[in-house]
Amino acid sequence: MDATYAFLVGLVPEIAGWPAWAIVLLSAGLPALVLFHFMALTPLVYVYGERKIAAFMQDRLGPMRVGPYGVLQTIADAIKLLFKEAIFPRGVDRKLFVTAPLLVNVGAFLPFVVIPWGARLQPADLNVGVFYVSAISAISTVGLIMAGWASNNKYALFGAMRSAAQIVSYEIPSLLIILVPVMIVGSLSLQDLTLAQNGGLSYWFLFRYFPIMPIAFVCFFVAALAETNRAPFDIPEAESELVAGFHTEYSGFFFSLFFLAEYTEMFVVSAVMSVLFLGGYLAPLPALQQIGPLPMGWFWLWFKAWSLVFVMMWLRWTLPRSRVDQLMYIAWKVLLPIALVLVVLVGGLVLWPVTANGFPWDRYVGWPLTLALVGFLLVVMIRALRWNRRRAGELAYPGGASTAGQVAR
Amino acid sequence: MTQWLKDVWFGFFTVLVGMRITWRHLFTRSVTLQYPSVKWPLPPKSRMRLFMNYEDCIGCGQCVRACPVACISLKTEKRPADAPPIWAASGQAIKLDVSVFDIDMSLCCYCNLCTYPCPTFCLYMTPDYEFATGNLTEHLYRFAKKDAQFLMEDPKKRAAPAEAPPVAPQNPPASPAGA
Amino acid sequence: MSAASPAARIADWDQDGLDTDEMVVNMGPQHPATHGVLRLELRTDGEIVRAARPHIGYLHRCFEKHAENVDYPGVLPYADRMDYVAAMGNTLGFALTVEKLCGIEVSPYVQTIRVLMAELQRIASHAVAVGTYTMDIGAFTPFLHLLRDREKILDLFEWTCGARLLYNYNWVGGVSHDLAEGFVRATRDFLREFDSVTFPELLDLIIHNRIFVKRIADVGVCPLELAISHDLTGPNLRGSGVARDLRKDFPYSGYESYAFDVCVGQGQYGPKGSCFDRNWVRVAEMRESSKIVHQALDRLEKLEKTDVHEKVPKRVKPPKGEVYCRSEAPRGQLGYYLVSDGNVNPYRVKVKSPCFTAMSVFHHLAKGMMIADVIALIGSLDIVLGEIDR
Amino acid sequence: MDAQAIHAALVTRFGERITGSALEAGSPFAIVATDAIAEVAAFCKADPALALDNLMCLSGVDYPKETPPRMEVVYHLFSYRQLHTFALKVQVPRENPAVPTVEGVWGVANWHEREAWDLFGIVFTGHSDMRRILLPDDWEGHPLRKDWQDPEYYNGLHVKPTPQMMERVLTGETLGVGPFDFTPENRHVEEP
Repeated sequence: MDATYAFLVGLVPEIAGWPAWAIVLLSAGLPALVLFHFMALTPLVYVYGERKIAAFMQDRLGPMRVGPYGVLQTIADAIKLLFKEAIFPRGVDRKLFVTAPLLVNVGAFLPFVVIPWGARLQPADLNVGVFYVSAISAISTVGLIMAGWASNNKYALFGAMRSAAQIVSYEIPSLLIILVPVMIVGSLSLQDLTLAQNGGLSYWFLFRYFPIMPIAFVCFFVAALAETNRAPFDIPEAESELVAGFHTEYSGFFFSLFFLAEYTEMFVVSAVMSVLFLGGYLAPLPALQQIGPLPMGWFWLWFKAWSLVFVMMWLRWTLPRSRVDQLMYIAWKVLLPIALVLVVLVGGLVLWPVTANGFPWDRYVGWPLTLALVGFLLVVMIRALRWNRRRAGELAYPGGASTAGQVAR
Repeated sequence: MTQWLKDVWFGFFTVLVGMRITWRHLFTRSVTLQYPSVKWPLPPKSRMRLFMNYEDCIGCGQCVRACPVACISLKTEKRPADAPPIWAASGQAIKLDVSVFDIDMSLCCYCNLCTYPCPTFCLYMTPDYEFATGNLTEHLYRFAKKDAQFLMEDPKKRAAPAEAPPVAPQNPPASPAGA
Repeated sequence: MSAASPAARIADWDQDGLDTDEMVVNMGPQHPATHGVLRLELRTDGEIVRAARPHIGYLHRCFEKHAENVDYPGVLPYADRMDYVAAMGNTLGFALTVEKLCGIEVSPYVQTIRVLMAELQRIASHAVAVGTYTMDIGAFTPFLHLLRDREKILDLFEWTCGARLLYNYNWVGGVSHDLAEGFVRATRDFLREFDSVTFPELLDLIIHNRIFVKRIADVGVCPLELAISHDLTGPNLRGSGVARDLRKDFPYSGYESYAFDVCVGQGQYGPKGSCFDRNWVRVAEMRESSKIVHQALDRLEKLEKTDVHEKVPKRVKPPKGEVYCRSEAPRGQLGYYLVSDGNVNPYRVKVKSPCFTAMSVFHHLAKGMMIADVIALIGSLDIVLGEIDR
Repeated sequence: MDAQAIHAALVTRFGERITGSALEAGSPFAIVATDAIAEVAAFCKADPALALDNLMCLSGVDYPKETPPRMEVVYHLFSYRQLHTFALKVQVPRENPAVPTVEGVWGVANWHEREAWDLFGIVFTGHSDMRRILLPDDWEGHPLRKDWQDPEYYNGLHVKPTPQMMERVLTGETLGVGPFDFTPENRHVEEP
């Protein structure tokens, strides 16, 4: 808010003379308005992207009808959902039924208050930033349970119970792993966490203390997938088991709210992950931080978060779904021990006199290993690309008449 | 502990293997078609809609007996003695007037059993498959015509090349006569 | 959720101070994972299924009554519609039964065509079985990859006999159409792609995926005695570790002259007879079927063409008598019990469908499972409701 | 073992109660006295030489025109150990047919017997769960009997069979589902 105020005063100096209530309203309302619209409209892009990615991975075309390459498809869907009748089945608890999707959205939208888009481009720089994000996004669990209970439907109840158990369990490893960068920096503020990684790609936390931070990143990613109910941990809405889980009975506008919340949460956890491990709004090369007069911080955060969202979608269309007990197994017996070990290790490294006094761990241990890993990944990727080209050729000329249709031609 | 490490590693590794495959497919060509605008040409044998060439039917009723779902209904009456003689294209003389030849395509099971016994090859399946309607009665095809143009002379008596009957007519006119 | 008042519910609490009511969940007849219109009544305690009771019959079409009222060739289209995912196997079974009763012996050329079609159908059917199974477990992509290849097989079928799903191809005494020109080459092209691309990709993408394995490896373990007592057949039985295959033990249509292995559940990730093994047998059988198709194609190139309608009788009128004939359909042993009274219509046709018996073991296996495992179990039994209900 | 040997083994064990046989046909069978079938079945499964551990098929057949009119239950058996097949038959009168259950011997008989009860009306005494399986619970009659008449209506639904339908086609009436009747008395109204 203060940052916005300063920004606005810099823009229009007369604002400083306005009454206090107007200043508060303006400097808090303006970013809220911008962010809300940004977040309410980006799921349209996500949904289109997800459908296209799914289609391409499955050798399909995806939406192609509405607009060129189907780009307007999600807009058409959104309009349809908004105009559909919201059905209240007999026996639902109407108050809870209506409140639940709103509450889920509150949990999804409020974390945006602390996400830094630039050095001064942040609605509010809370000194408990990361803690605030975890606490607030847990509100949506309450919404899910309310939705499941109010629906008066057994499948919805199953979904709600599963999601409660899941999110409560995964809060613990994810918080422990958040501790790892927080310990290095010594601050909970997202702004401080970002600035601690200043200096380019090699200063990002992902590449520090080599074997430790990448593992922490992967573990946090898994926990984030579980917290956002994405595959392979989408058991609260497992469509082959629970039909649609907690939103079985929802339709129309309220259903679209759940949809909105899911995609918004995906973006939130990706943004938090970018801040914690990928340098937030900092460019991979310091030269790219500002192009001419245009600060590029917002672009880099946006780009990093979307890349992570893409990986989430990629995983969803690759992996099968795990079971409830296995989910708990992963949380309590895999992620939690790893997180504890990581916390101890990083704590040790931070306090160990040798590294604390500037032993370049990264230069002698981290970077060689990192380079080896990157090289390996590059080789794999190139081989995959070459394979692709061959396969595309095979599909284009399938060695004569491989199907009846071609013969008929 | 070893088992645990193995499990975690294999879990992670097989996920990567799967991701590699989906990544490859991200760039392969799609195999689907945009159906109504791009159509897959059907092979000529496709069994989609029954068509009956009314001028060639001799009213023998073998198709009616062969049909397992009884979707063909046929009514014939003896051709009057003073009527001019007519022939089917395959050379059989038509002795019966076919007053009703209805095929209810909503009952048809597309088994193709009716077309084999037909002695004049006048009943056959066509590869025309888009005949969805909003009204079930439109699937009742009435093939009997009032103003049919019958062959008034025996095709066997004509020149030799015309003798070979059309065994399986390719791409016949697909429009239903009745409905 | 019971509608009792709070006071009444407190009175209901048992001595542990916990409310441990069981809940009846009605799964189906319209549910994404019941493979049709199966209804399951599950008594659950939280996520645990205490008892299950399947209700079938939503798709009952009186096949056996219909068969008594049409002539023998007319039964074939109805038989097609029993197991609509693998219609070639149904008509092959019925044709073999009637031929056994009439004493018709078809030519080697027709036999080879029948084997070729049956094995292509087996690949197509298992593609759907494995694909929908992965979808039940939650992965969508393998399903569409497999369906892509199934479509190519259906194209081949359509090219041969004109229909994509319900072929009416195997007739009593022959097949309805001869193979088209170039069919052998087209099939080889398809198989080359299937063997070299789709199949290895399937293994990598899903079958050996750790999540998939962990989901199904020790779930729904069907011991050998239970499997035989409940007449599980085909892949379900072989998943329990019995190497019994009608194509090997009682060969028909010249299966004795093909080299192929009988796939058996290995139990590589847990106890033998689990859902993983049943699914694994299907996956491995796709490769074996592809081997058989290759051999059949080799043979077709050498064999002299004969008229495929050569032995088709003008009127199928078997002598008075009865016969029970089995064949190895993709889902297991498909048995036809046929009683003839010397008429053109069968006197009685009874179908022993493999899915019917597989479903009858369901409630034994489902006890004590989690709800997610129930889905995995149904999928691994590979039921087609059209065949259960007939 | 071939059919003769199996039959001989059954006759030596059960004597009079194996009332008939046809061994030369394509599918050989032995006819068993109705009350003995459970015992014979248990013997077939337990005897190590027979080892007929698998019930492949259980079918009911209706013979109203035979003298005397009867129904048959046919058990097709298979041995996974010996790889031989055999069939047992039980003949029951058409009025109030009752056969002892073999559910305890082969588990799959449970559903097969329910199906035979459902479609033929053959009661299997001692069966644990004698309900209809394929047809709805409120269905009346057993449709695979030869004297079955199709009902005109079932629960108010028109279930007229095909010949009448074809007559309606010929007379030019509308087909299949008629125009829906939305008069108030036919409309399904939920109570509030």
